[in-house]
Amino acid sequence: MTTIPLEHALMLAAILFALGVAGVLMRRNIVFVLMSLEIVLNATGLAFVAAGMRWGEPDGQVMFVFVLTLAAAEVTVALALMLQAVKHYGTLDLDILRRMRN
Amino acid sequence: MELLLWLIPLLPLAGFLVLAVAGARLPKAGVAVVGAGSVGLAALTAALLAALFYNAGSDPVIARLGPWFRAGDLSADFTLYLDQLAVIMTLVITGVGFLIHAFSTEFMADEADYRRYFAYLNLFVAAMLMLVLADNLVLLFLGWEGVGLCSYLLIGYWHRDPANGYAARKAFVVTRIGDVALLLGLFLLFVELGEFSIQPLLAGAPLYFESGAARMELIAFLILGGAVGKSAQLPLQVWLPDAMAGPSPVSALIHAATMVTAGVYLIARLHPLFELAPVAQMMVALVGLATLLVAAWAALSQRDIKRILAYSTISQIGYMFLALGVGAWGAAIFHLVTHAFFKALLFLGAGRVIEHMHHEHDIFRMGGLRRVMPFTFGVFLAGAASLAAVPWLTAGFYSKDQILLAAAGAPELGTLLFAGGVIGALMTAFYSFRLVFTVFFGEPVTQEREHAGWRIQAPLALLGVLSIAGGLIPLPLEQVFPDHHASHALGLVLLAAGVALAGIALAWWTHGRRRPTGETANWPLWRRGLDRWQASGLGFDAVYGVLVETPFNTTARALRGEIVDRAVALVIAVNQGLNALTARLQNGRIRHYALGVVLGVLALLIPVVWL
Amino acid sequence: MTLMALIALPLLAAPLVWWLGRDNPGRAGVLALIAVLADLALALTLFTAGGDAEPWLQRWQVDWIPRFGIQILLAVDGLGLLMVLLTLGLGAAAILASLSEIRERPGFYYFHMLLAIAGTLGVFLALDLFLFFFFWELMLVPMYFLISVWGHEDRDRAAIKFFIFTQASGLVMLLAILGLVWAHHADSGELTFSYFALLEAGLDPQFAFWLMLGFFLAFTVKLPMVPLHTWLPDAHTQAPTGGSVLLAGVLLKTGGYGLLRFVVPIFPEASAAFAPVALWLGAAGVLYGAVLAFGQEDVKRLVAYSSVSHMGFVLMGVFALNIQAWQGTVLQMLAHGLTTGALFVIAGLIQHHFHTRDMKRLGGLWHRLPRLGVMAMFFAVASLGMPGLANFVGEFLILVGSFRADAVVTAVAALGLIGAAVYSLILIQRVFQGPETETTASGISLDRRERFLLGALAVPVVVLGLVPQPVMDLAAPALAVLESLMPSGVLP
Amino acid sequence: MSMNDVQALIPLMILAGAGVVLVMLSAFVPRRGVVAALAGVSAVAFLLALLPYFGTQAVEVAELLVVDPLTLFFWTLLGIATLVSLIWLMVTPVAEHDGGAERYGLMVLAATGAMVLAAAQHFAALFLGLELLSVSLIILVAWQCRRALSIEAGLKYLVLSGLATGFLLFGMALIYAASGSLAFEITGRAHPAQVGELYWLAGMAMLLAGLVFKLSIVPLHFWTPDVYQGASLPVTGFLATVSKGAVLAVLVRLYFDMALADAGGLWMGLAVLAGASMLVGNWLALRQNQLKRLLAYSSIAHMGYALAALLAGGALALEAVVFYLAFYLATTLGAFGVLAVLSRPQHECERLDQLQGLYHHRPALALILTVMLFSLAGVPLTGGFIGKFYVLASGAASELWTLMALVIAGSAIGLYYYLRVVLALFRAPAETSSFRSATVPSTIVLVALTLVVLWLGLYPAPLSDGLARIAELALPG
Repeated sequence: MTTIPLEHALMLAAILFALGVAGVLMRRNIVFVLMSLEIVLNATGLAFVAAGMRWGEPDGQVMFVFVLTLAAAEVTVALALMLQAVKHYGTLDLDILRRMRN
Repeated sequence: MELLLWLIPLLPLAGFLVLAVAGARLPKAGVAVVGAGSVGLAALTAALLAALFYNAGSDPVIARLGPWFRAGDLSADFTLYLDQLAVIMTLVITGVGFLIHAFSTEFMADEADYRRYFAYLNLFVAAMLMLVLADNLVLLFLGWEGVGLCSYLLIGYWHRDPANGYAARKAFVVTRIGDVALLLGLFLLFVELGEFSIQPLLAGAPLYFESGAARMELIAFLILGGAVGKSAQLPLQVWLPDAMAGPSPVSALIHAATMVTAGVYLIARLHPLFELAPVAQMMVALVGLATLLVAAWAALSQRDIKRILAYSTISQIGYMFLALGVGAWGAAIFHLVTHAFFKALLFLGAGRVIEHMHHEHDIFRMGGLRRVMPFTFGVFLAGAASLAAVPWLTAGFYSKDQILLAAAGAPELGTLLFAGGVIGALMTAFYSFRLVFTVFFGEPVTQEREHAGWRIQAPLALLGVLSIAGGLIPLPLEQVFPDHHASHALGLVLLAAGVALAGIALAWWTHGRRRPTGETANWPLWRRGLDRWQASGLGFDAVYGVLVETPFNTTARALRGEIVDRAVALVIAVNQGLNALTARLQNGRIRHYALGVVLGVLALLIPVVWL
Repeated sequence: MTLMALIALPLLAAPLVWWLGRDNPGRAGVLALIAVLADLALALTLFTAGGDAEPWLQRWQVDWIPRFGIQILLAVDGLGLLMVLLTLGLGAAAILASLSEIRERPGFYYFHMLLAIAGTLGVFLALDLFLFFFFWELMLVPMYFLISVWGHEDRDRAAIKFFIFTQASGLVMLLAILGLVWAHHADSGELTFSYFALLEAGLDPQFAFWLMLGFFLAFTVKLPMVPLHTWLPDAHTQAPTGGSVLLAGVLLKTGGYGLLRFVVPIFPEASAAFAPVALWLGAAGVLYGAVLAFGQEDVKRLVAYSSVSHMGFVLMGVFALNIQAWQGTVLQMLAHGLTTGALFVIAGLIQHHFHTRDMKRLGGLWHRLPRLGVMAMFFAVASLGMPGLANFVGEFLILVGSFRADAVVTAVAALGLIGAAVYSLILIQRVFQGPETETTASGISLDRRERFLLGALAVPVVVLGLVPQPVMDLAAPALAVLESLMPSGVLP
Repeated sequence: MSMNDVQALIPLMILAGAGVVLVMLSAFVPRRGVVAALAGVSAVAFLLALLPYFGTQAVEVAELLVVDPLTLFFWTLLGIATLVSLIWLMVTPVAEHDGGAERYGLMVLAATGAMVLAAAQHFAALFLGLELLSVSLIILVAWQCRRALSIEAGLKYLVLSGLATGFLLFGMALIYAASGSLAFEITGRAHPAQVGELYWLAGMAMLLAGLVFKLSIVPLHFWTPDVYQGASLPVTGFLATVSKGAVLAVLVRLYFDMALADAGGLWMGLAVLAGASMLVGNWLALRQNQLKRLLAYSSIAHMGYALAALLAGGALALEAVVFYLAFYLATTLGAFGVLAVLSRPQHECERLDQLQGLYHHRPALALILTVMLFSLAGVPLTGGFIGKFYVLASGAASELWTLMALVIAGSAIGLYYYLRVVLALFRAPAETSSFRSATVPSTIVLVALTLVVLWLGLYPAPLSDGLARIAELALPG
């Protein structure tokens, strides 16, 4: 059985994470931003699993489950807010949501 | 005797306090009694004390009242010191001062603010007495500043007119420049010798300093600075001509009994210091010489009767400085005394003239007053003769003669000093009699006869007598001053006498026989220019205006907005700018905010990776 | 215990006055006055106190924040007592000066007045450095309210400026206090803010220099020293009369007091090293204040800048580092409090009666109000340093002392005496002399209270000028301690 | 799980249970009053349940949580803050259609998360507590769904806090990868790990970034003003106090358990961020007229001061941070309370001009607000003064002169805007202005808070002595 070196797994997670962050920074559509956030969270999940593997402990996987739960909860709230936002602002463009500023 | 000594300055001071605090309830007569009476009593006390003093063999009297302030090795006490010099000064101040007070009781009778006038006058005399009687330099400085203050108050007595206020402030500020020099001189003395008491200082200085030591010279120069300010000598003479703004008796007081003689007294009092500082002492002589010439020259073209007298004062004090500078201390004091007599007389007389002419000051609008004011003419003539030093007849001649002879006998520059003095004497005689001839001779401009009560006539008459005969009063000063060996060459005496007569003759030639109108319009340009230059007191005011006054005013105005506040404003502006900048970043865009989060992560990551 | 009571009395009276006088100006003022006078009587009992180690007259202490070794440590020596008396005397004067001026929310006004007095007393009595700092900051707050609520037209800006200047510099001092305390802690293992312990702190010379600068900054902002003075003209000008009196008369003194009490004794070597600079800064203040005072159009601003000039002498006096200068400093602080306080009262009366402080619109007041003219003349003359009046003795001693330290800088500063003559007399000229203007043509007269107030301020000016020795003797033991702390070779 | 563990969890269980019950209950009981009362009772019950722990030894719950004196102190503090927030929620008028009974349950749930955070000594607990807190808060922020601003604020908070959580989690994963443990102390001990020091440090950096996001440390502060403004006043108050307090609490534990003071680069990074927060926060607030935004900016600066105190390290730093938190909570709650009391339905008191002349109409409220503002500004007599003293004391003890200079600069700038508000209070009122009067309960709470702030400023000895003991226990040696 060949194990994937820790570095490689973490590198992959980091790349995924970076992609997610880039998505948050660049997308204007709420839906895509939320999806990017999901990628960010899942990248961390991957990192946890990889780290857990290194020590041969279940902790990493436990954390992954927690992360998934969070992601679900967050998306639930996010979607509800998204609907309201569409109602008030008539758009999915996050850049329009800037009534509050200096 | 100690008590009597303290009574002398305290009596006028008490007069001041009574007038200041309770005077509002006094009638005018009461004010006059308190005002003149307090000084009169002081004069009587002084006379009594003088008698006792001479009787007791002229030994110095020290009167301690109590400590003023002491800190560490510094002490300044309320202690008076009476010696031969102080006796003479006290007698002059109280005597002449009383005559002026008495004159004022009638002369100023129409004045609404009679009380304020006498209060100031009393304070003036008290301060001057404190000055000459002070045992230590701090107490002397109290009197020194006190006379400055009183001169300010009295010059600006009619303060509704801003010009008078200006003249008053000018007097105070210009003399204060000298005061600061004096103060620094005192500090240096104290730092070197650890003492403010005059007698120990004078005794200690020769032991401590070699003759001509740099510090000693510096001290003497600084003291000279103070004397120059108070006595209106070059280059601080500019305040005195303007000091005419006050009532005429005030001028009499300032020029005769108090204030301007303070500088002469100071140098005479501290003469051992100057003897240790030959350069400074020579400087005294040169200042005196320059001043007497400059002021006399300026007096030649004055049209205002009081200004002529003012310049003459500056010039005569110049003679005294000349005497001090050549070490003829006694001659300086002698001239101080005679000058006090005739100058008080001249100013009081001028006051009479001006009042009679309904506040006209221009001598060219007067004339022939000899006929309508015979009494005033008589005493004025006595004063002017004394000022012009009419030989052998007048007090002024004897005192001035002593000075000229002393100058001639000076070890250095004697010829120059003597020659300058003689030229000054010529001019003095000329302008004195230019004044007399213009005002009292010629066609009368008015037919109104003078009338004066005894309170005016008596002081004038007394002063007239003193102006003539005052030269005969013996002034014993041998315990204070070292002997001075003056030249007694008869030729020089004759020269001086001749010069005075020549000056009078010249004045008769130009202003007695002929009657110039004072009109300058048809003069050639150079003569008009010269006249104006002379009349302006040789342009010192203008120069100081450009060098000091204007820059100061401009600076003050330029700084009014507070340059330092600009720095504060800059700080504020920077913060406001940063407020605007940071607030701009708060633009509401989620994506920008997210970038902030990423930046924050990087800010923590980068030092971790790099360090 | 008297010491605590001294601070507590106005502190406790304050809310009472606020409540009882909430809409009755007369009652509020009189009650506040009674409180201050009672406190003054209490302070006078300190003369009979004794028994503590020289030079201290009385000491009282109790733990406050033991975590940091902070105590409520109050002690008074001659210097402190003089300052306390000045505070209470001028406090009473400030209240008297406010009686007719303050009509709005009088209770609240006198509440702040009493609070400011209590805070200042605390500053003069506290000898735990934390407690000192506490009071130091505390006295700002009521003063801020006095300016911002009852001040003149530009009060908001002035109040904020005043507060920021003094508090920011105060925080620097707090940091310096903490640096000192921790250094002492590292040195001795004892964590304490007690003045007496910190006097013994063994400090690294360079560190001590920085700490000294921290204290110096806070004290010289308050003093104020040029160029940190710009809060002062604004605050003094905009404050109501009572506030100006308190500010000029008392609050500025906390700066000079702090320098004498803390900077010099705790950091003698650093002070000596810094003295040449401080002397020049003082001289700069003397001249700068004098020039700017002359340039003003506003009566109160003129007096405010004259304070800058006078306090320049105080700075010089402290850093001349010899007994004459210190004695002079103490006297100068008292004298300046009295004369400048009185001049602010006069300026306040002018503002109150003629509704302007602009000298272009004033003139000829002497003819309307001869008594006011005489009093103004008296205090202006005192302020320009006339011998026989209080300021002279102070300035003379300071100059003698600083002349010993550095003759050149003293010569420069002495020019300030000329400046003082220039600005004091121009004030008299422009306000009281000359012809009347439209503004001043209306006839009014001073009431008895106003006359009494000015007279009461004049008496101590004369007394201090002629008989300053008792005051100097009172301060002498404290100053002798300073002298003994100076490193050898500094004193001439 | 032993009985001992269960016992330790009783207070948490009370809160968590109450939260769930309240959320469900509000679906059936439409009356706000009942729900509000129950929520209040649960908070009080939580506080009462803490009583038995005082004076006992530290209790650990399965590696995840620890109940030691420090935790107890935080719990008490946060519990009281929650209670006061609930009261403000009650007294702030809301429009009828907003209902809002659920909000009490949500707030209690959020508080549960906060308590978990404050007791966490393990990354899993940290994560769970943080997310319980965050998610509940997001809903609370966005609650007034008829207000567009609320929705906007909710979305901003959700997206940004999601992103921050991502970093936090990734950081945790890296630390775990490097050290093999998720418990604070063990990972901390593994710190100079031979293998993955870089992982550990990078992970720590990301983790800390995720945490200081919640504290609004510059430059992760951008969300703060918008969320403060969009949320309703009592929610903002809760966010500013309980949420920040809990995160600060866990940060304190992390900092000391993991000996972060020795991680040079991290320390430097945090110091830079702290300094930036003090300055930027104050600059932002300078000319702000929107009171909630002003308080948001001021909180940025204050968290900067607190972080600076923490960075000083040592027992004194711990005491300083905790004291700072205590006064800050009391003060902020007081300030928000006054605003809440003055608000009207759908018309919150949030602009500076709405406060103009308050002293003339409601002197007591004006004075209370003045005390709070002075406390924020660090003026003597108030807790804020002692708080700032603590910060400077700890900084001076560690000779962090640069950082302390920044504290002073920040405080000086800060004075300006606090005084601006105070000036407005005492200015003559505008003719149109009218002010609600406070109800009795809110007056009592406000007065109590004021007294606390003054007590902290005048006689902090009891608290400071207690904190010294806590620090001694928390940092043996």
